[in-house]
Amino acid sequence: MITIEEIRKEFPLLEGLNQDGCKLVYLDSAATTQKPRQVIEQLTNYYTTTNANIHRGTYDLAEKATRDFEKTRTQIQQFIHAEKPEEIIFVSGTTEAVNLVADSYVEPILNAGNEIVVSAMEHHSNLVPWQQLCLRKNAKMQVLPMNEQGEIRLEKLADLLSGKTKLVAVSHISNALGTINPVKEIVSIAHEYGVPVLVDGAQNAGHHRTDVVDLDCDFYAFSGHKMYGPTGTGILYGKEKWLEQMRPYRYGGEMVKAVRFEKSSFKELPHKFEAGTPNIAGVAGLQAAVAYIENLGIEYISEHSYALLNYATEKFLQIRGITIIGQAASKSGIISLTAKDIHPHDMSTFLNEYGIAVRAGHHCSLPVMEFFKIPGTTRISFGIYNTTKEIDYLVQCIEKAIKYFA
Amino acid sequence: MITIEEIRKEFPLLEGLNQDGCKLVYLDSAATTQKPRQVIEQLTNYYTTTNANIHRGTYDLAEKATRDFEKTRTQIQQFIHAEKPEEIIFVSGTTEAVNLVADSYVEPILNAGNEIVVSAMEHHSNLVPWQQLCLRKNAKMQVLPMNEQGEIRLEKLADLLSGKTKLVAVSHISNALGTINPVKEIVSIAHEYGVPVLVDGAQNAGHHRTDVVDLDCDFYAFSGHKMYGPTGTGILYGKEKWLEQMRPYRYGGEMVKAVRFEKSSFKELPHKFEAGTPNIAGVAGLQAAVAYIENLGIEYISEHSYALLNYATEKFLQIRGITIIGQAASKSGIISLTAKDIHPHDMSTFLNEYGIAVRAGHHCSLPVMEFFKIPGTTRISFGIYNTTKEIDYLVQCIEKAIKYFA
Amino acid sequence: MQHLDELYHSIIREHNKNPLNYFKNEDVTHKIEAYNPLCGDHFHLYFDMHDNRITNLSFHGYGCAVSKASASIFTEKMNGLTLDEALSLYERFYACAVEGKETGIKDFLPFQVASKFPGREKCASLTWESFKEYVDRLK
Amino acid sequence: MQHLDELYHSIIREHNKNPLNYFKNEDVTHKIEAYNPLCGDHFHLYFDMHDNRITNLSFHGYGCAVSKASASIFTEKMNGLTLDEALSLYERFYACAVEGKETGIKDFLPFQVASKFPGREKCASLTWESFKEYVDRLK
Ligand SMILES: Cc1ncc(COP(=O)(O)O)c(C=O)c1O
Ligand SMILES: Cc1ncc(COP(=O)(O)O)c(C=O)c1O
Repeated sequence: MITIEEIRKEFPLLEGLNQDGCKLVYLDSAATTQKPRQVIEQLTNYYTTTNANIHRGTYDLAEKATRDFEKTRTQIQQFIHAEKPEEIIFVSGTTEAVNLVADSYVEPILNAGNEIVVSAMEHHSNLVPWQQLCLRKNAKMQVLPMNEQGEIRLEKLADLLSGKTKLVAVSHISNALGTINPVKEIVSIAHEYGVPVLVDGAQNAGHHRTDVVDLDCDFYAFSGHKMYGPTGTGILYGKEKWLEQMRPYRYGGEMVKAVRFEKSSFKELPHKFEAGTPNIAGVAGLQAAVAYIENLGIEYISEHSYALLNYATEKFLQIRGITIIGQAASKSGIISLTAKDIHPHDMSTFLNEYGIAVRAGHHCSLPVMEFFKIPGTTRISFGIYNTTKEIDYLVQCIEKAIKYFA
Repeated sequence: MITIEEIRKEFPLLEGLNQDGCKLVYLDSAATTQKPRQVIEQLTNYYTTTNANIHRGTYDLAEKATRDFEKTRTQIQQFIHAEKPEEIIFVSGTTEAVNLVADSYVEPILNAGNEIVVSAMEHHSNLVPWQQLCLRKNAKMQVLPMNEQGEIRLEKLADLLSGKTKLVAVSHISNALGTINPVKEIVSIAHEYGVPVLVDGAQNAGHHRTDVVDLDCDFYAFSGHKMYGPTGTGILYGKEKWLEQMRPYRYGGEMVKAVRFEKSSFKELPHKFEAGTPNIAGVAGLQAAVAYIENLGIEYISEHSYALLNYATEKFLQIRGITIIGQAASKSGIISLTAKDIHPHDMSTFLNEYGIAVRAGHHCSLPVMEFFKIPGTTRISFGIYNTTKEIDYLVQCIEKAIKYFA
Repeated sequence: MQHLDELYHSIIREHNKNPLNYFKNEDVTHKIEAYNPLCGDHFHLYFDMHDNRITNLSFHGYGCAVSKASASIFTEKMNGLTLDEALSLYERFYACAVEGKETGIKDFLPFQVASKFPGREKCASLTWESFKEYVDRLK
Repeated sequence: MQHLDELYHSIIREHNKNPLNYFKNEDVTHKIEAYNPLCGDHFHLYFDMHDNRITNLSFHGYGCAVSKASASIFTEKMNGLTLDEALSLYERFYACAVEGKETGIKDFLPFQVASKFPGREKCASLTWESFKEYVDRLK
């Protein structure tokens, strides 16, 4: 069994020292994860051995670049247990994936009076696209509520669904609260009403098992940079039947078959959705990230996340003045908290002085903050490289902060 | 003065040997350039010392990542001589930049019966977005014609412009023919009619001086990967007055100010257009690419391109059976040719066996091929690392091919 | 800890814990909202203005130690000033808290440090900027 | 050069230079367009079909050496076959040119190599695939 020390050694940034000679305690993996050596080296490897534009190249280098790119598609298909590689669309991140579905799937079928259901705990990236689309189309965005624990009130879903509903958009895991949502149940209820479901998997992919066929979701969106991969990469999974009927998202090179000045015809899936030169090096890095995750084992990674969550939660509950925001029964390695009346920015500035990186604020989830009637939280989120020792140190420092600001 | 040998040493891929022990002769820089060591190392550097999500981070790492990201914006502003950093929008490439302008600037003002003017030599990425938008809006795409040399017929432009025209979209340099278009004159004529101009600068930026204020263009789009930078990066420059009035392109995190379920407000320029986590590492790499270019000097790079163009053109004119497609008076380092009745794919397959990478086909410019009544060309395009010796070798091999297929 | 103490200077911590003029007062001629959605800071500023002279300042709301202390000092320093005097004081605060310049005003000193902390550029100036924007619109 | 000669086998070069049945013939019962916009290859196939038997094949158009030779061999091999026989020959060609399998048909051999060359996967099968698609639609 690989030890946590061995894992940490794979992450060069965590091994480095900051200006005060301290190691960084990085507890902001929900914002972006650090990258293992394997991913970083893959980028260098790509640019020093393979770099060429893909598709239609008739020389060895372009052939290799194209083959690797398409192999990664298949690898990701298997990683999320999709049925076909054509159902995997390379995008720049979760935000683009959601916008793609909004523009190419929902926009053409959304009429005035129609509805889109989102949950009360969505990240702005899975909220604002739907809100703006509804405003433009005179449609209505319905909000699936949550309870005080930060759990979706599943029993309310059926009430919100009707023949007018065109999509349910829900996060697999809330980045603000850590709640793991009952996505499979949501899909099953929505499907009873014939409504497709988009799952924002940004906080799930690479951290817990992802099986789009088991979930039976219609779309699944995630970002490479939140699963140990490069920035500027992401995936939209879509069921073939939807992707087939969707219009292209962007127009340009690589996605067209024939072009006349009067009209064009478009390529088959998945290329229909991939206009222009993609982030080829990024995709190579994503390949290495998925290989890294599969090598460690997603079960192992997932267990580690739960272990840290439980350890930290227990510690925090013992500190007087700490309130954990989001106390769902099912949570991932993300803890949002408030400490007395200390402003999250004061807390994070204080912790930063001790070399601890946490996030402070609304975490791109303003409506969640409004629901809990708080302006923001201090958010601690874990990656595969975090240790219980780091949590002990964090707890000490938070206690110091409480004294300092008393 | 730096020698070409010293430059080549900076490009690891060109130093490597292929499976047959030969060095690669890479003549496909118009598709994508190779990357210097400085750019590749910058990616490693970013991920090992700086990696964090940007904006709103209250710890040192996030602060550094954000500062570097915004510094690159200013660097690029200066690189293309724009007036303000807010006019620089980070996108994933030229294709996305053009689509952004189509969606956010033109779409809302394009009515049935309106017109968009494109040139006859546009890349699909600066053609299909306009065509599809016109088809959707019952507007008309007008084509600014070219002559047999592959030069825009500037005298025809005024005839195509009227109160109905909403945009002129034209490439700075044709990737299929190498023609350098009289963009400044086009802008000046279009502005007489009050029509803004988008310039597709994919083949110009990083290869020749780019000065958007001197051109007075309204939008300028280019890709990082074609100017020695990383894949998945690109820039849209827009005049502030246009960007200000444009609606956002995508919705999500980082681009919103306040979000309620009912409505949202958006950030100021440039963030309004940058939804979600950007390609932060890619932008770091782009920074290194611009620094590399500026260090060599854009004049030097530009001269090198002309020198190779002239050398190669002269050689090709001496080979019986070779026809150069595109004989404009003003050309960049791109040569499209046909060799007798040898199909471009047969030619490029043949050259590949000799370790030469060239592109064969329509180069994402089908209407250009149609104009010249050819199914495709063999395209040779130069980067800063190419030498006259490589051209000599290429010429030899093309002569061999002509014999082989005779 | 020196670094931290520079930011959370005793002046800031004192004003944060015991802010001056910290109460709602709807009974004034002017009320300004100072809101930064990015960090959730949200204050209301209350004051009277008669013959271009500002009096009766108070504030209420939520913010970090720095923004709260800054609002507290704002209500203290602005009291009794004419509009022109207020604007010139704003300029001096701006020079100190945003541009990091020396201004000679002792109470402004701690805010000079604040702007150098990651992500804390806007805490010190929130109420001051809101005031400036409001007054500019009045003109 | 062995590598190249494997692809541009004498059979392919010969058929490319002197294609068989290379002429337009509008006077037939069936005409098929075989077009690959990505590389510009564009052929027309002409043939008669009576009582499910294919005769009088010819072709005309533009393509690379591989696609042209493949079309030439197509017109030669298909002549006189019934539709069922033609489809089973198509299967054998597919096995050879796309899947790289041995089929025992000597004339198909050079196409086995073609699919292994960068970006040349579809050259050999263009006319054959177009024929198959056309016939499938007939049924
Ligand atoms: C003139 C021109 N415009 C647009 C593009 C599209 O660029 P990208 O694929 O990087 O989006 C290219 C590159 O292929 C080009 O050469
Ligand atoms: C739940 C959730 N959805 C969407 C996003 C947006 O992802 P990206 O910024 O990579 O597009 C994030 C990350 O911030 C997230 O946590």
